[in-house]
Amino acid sequence: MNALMLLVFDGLLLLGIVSLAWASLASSDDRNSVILFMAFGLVLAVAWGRLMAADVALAEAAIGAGLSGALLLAAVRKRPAQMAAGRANNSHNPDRTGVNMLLQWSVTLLCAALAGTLAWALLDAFSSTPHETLPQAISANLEASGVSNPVTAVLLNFRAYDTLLELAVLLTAVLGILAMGRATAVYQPAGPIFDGLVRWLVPVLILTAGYLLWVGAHAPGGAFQAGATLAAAGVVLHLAGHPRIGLPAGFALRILMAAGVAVFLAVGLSLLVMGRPFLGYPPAWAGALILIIESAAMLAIAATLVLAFVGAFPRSTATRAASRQVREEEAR
Amino acid sequence: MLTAHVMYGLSGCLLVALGLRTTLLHASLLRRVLAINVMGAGVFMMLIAVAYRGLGVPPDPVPHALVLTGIVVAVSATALALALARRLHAEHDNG
Amino acid sequence: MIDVLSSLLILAGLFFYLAGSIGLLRLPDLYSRLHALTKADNLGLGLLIAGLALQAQDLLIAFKLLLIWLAILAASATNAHLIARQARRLESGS
Amino acid sequence: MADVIIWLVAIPLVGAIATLLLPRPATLLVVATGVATSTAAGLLLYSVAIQGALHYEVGGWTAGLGIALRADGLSALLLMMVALVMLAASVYSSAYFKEATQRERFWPLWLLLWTALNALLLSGDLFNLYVTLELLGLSAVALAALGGTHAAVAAALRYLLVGLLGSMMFLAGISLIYAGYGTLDMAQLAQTLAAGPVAWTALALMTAGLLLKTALFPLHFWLPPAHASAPAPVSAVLSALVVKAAFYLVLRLWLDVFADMVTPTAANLLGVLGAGAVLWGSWHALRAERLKLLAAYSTVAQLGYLFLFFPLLQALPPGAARELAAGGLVILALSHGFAKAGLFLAIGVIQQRSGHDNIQQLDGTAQRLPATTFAIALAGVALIGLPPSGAFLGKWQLLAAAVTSGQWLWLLVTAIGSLLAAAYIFRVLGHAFGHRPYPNQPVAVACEEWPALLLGATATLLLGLASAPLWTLLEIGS
Repeated sequence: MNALMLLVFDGLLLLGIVSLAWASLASSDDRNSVILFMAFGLVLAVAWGRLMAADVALAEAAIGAGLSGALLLAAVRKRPAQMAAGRANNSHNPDRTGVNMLLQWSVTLLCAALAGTLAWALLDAFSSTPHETLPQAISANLEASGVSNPVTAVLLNFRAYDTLLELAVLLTAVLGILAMGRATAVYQPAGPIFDGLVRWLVPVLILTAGYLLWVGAHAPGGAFQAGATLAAAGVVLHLAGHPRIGLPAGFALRILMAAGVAVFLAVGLSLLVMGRPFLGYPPAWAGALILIIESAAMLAIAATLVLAFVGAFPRSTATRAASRQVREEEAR
Repeated sequence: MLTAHVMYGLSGCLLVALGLRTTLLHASLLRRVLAINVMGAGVFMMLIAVAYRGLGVPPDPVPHALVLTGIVVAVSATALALALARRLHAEHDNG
Repeated sequence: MIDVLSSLLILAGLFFYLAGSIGLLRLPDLYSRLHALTKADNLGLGLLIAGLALQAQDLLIAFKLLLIWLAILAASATNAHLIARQARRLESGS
Repeated sequence: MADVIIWLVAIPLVGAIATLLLPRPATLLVVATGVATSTAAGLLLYSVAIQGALHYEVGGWTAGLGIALRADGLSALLLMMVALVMLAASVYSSAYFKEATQRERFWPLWLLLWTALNALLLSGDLFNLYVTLELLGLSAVALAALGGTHAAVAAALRYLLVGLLGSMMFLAGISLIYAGYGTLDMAQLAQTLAAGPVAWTALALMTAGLLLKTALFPLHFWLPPAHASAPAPVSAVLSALVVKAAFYLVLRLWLDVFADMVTPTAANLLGVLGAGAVLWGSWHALRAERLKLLAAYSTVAQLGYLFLFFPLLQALPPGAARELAAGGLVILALSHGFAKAGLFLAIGVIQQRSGHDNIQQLDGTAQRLPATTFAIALAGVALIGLPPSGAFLGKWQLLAAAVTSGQWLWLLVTAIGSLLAAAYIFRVLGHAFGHRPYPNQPVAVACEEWPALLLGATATLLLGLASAPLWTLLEIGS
C-alpha cells in the first residue's frame, strides 16, 4: 500500500516536472516561459527532497528557481515601447515548410535517439549493485573531516579544490557581467505595503542565512544556500527601489567579491607553507577552518549574486534619474 | 523493476533530450538559455537518482556535492549570458 | 487520535488548495482570481501546516512550521496587493 | 617537488585576486605573476624530465575520495607552452590596452583564464575537469566580449551557448561514468573501464561535447566570428591555447582513459572530420578578406591536422613508429600554438597601427612594421609546415605514419592543406611587401612587436631545431 502510494506520487511528480519543462520550452511567450521555468525549478526541489537530497533541494529552491528566476524575469521585463516592438519577433512561428520541417524532424529524431541511448546506458549501470566504496570511504573519514554533514564534508574538505574553482567560476562570471557595464533597469521605490514587507523580510533573510551557514556543518545547509538566501535579501531590496542594496562601495566591495576565493586560497596556501598538503586541514582545526572559509564564501556568493542581478556596480547618483525615467515610461 | 531511481533516472534522460532539442531548434536566445538549464536539470536528476539508496537510507553524498557545484556553475553561466544579451539589446536600442 | 486529526486537517487544507486552483482557472477577471488564490492558499496552507505541526517531533519544528506559514502569509498578501495595484494602474492608463 | 603542481594553479589565481583588489599596480602584478607561473612551469618540466610523472593529492586525500592532480611529459610540455604564450601575450596586452579602465577589467579575467588552463592540464579527476572547463569557457567568453562591439558581444554570446552545450554533454557523460563505475578519478577509471553501454555512451557524449569546444568541422561555425572579433591578445590565446585545451582532453580520453574501447571506425570518423576541417578551413582562410578572419579559419584547419593522427595512432601497433607519430602530433600542436599566437599578436599590431586589418590594403606594411611583418612570415612558415619549423617535423611524422599504415587518403589531405596554407600566407606577405612609398618612419615599440616575433621564432626555429629533448619527455606517460 505504502509502496504503491509512493509510486503514484513519484509518477505524478515526474509527470509534473517533465510537462512543466515542456510547457516552459514550448510556450509562445517569453515571460510565460520564464514563469513556467521557475515553477519547474520549485517542483524539482520537491523531487530532490523526495530523493533524500535536502542540501540540493535547498540550493535548487534558492538558486536554481529563486535567483535564476529573478535574473530571467529581469531579462524579460520590458519597457512598454519595447514590448510592442518585440512582439513581432517574439511570437515564435515554427516554419512548417520543406527544409525546416525536415530539420525539425531530424533534430527531434536525434534527441530521441540520445534519450534512448542515455536510458540504455543508465539502465545498464543500474542493473549492477550500486558502488559503495566511495560512500564507505567518506563515512570512514567523516570523523576527520571536521563536519558531520557528509555533503558539506565532500564540498569543503574531500573535494574542496572543486569548490575553490567553483567560486572562481562565480567570480569570473560577475567580472564578465560588470565588464559589460549594462545595469538592469532600476525599480521604482516601493509603496507602503511592499516597504512594510521588505522591512521585516530582509532581517529575517539575513538571520536565515546565518542559520543555514551554521547548521551546514551537521545538517543540510551551508555556504551556498546561505549565500543565496543573503543574495535574495539584496534582490528584494533592489526590487523595492533601494539604490545601494546594502552593498559597500569601491574597494570594500571588491574585497567582498574576492573574499571567497581569497580566504580559501589563504587557508590552503598557509597549510602548504606549514608543510601540509594544499587544503589538507589538520583534523583538530578542520571544523573551524571550514567555518571560516564558508563564512567568507557566503559573503562573496551573496555579493556576487546580487551584482550579477543588478548588472553593474551600484551607483546612487544616477539611479534617481533612471528610476524617474522608468516611472515616466510606465505611466505612458 | 520500476524502482524510484530508475524512474527518476529515466526522467533525467528525457529532460536532457528535451533541453537539447530546444537548444538546437529554437531561435530565441532566452529560450536557448532556459533549454540548457533544463538539460542541466536532467543531468542533475540522473546524478541524484544514482545517489539514491531508498527512503530512510543515507544516500551517496558525492553526487549531491557535484550537483550543488553544478547548480552554482549553471547560475553563473546563465547570469553571464543574460548580461551579454542585455548589452546586445542596449546597443540595438541606441542605434 | 492525533493521526486522524492531522489527516483531517491536511485533507481540509488540500480541499482549499483545490478550490483555489479551480477558482484561478474558472473565475472571470484578475481580481476575483487573486481573491480565490490568496484566500484559499493562505487558509489551505494554514490547515496543512496545522496538520503537519501535530506530527512534529518537538516544539521547535512546530514553531518553524508556524514561521513558514507567517512568512508566506505576508508575502502572498503583499504580492496580491502589488499585482492588483499594477493592474489598476494599467487599466486607468489605457 | 610535487608541490609545484599546486603552485601552478595557485599563483595565477592569487594574481587574479591581487589585480582585482589593486588595479593601479596591476600591470606590475601581472608581470610578476607571469614570471612566477612560467618559472613554476619550467620547474615542473624539469622535475618530470628528471623524476618521471608526478602526482599531487589535494588535501592529502587519496585519489578517488579526494582529487588528484597529475603531470606527465605531455601535460608538462603543454603547460610550458601555455606559460610562454601567456607571458608573451601579457607583455603585449600591457601595450595593447591604452585605457586604465580597459586594463582594470582585463587583467583579473586574463589571470583567471590562465588559472583555468593550468588547472585543466593538471586535473586527474573527471568532475574537476568539468569545473575547469567551465572556468575556462566563462573567462574566455568574458574576455572575447571585452571589445564591446556589437559583433564581439554577439559572437561571445554564441561562443558561450556553444560552450555550455558542450559542457552539459561532458557532464552527462561524467554522470554515466559515476553511475557505472562509482569513481571520478581518471587513473582508477583507466584500469576498471570495460567495453559496454556505459563506457561507449559516456565516451561518445564527452567526445561530442569536447569536439564542440575544440571546434572540429562541422562544429566549427562559432569559432571564426568569436576569434576574429575579440581583442588581439585574447584572439591569440583563444586560438593557440583554449581550443587546444579541449583537444588535449580528447587526446587524454581516447589514448589514455578509454584507450581499450576505441574502434578503428570511431578513429576513422575523427580522421574524416579532421580532413574536412583541413580543407574547409584552409579554403575559407584563402578567401578571407580580413587578416583576423584568415587566422581564425586557419585555426579550424590546423586543428583538423591534429585529428588526422587519430586513425593513424589507432592503426599503428605499440612501438617506436607509434611513439614517433604521437610525438609528431604534440610537436604540431605546440608549434601551431606558438605560431598562431604570434600571428594574432602581429595582426593586432597592424590593426592598431593602420586602423584596419584588410588584406587588400596591407601594402607598405613591410616598410612601416618590418619586425611585425617578419613575425608574420615566421609564423607563416610554421603554419605551412616548411622546414625548419616544428610543424614540419610534425607533418613529416604524420606522412610517415600514413605511409607505414597504408592510409594514403590522409597524405593527400595534408598535401592539399599545406598548399592552401602556402597560398594564404603568401597572399598576405605579397600584399605586405607590396611597395607603397610612406613618409612615416618605421614604428618600433618593443612591447608590441617583440612578443609576436619571439613566438614566431619559437614555433619555427626553437621547436624545429632543438626538438630532440621533446621526444624523450613525451615518453614519460602517467
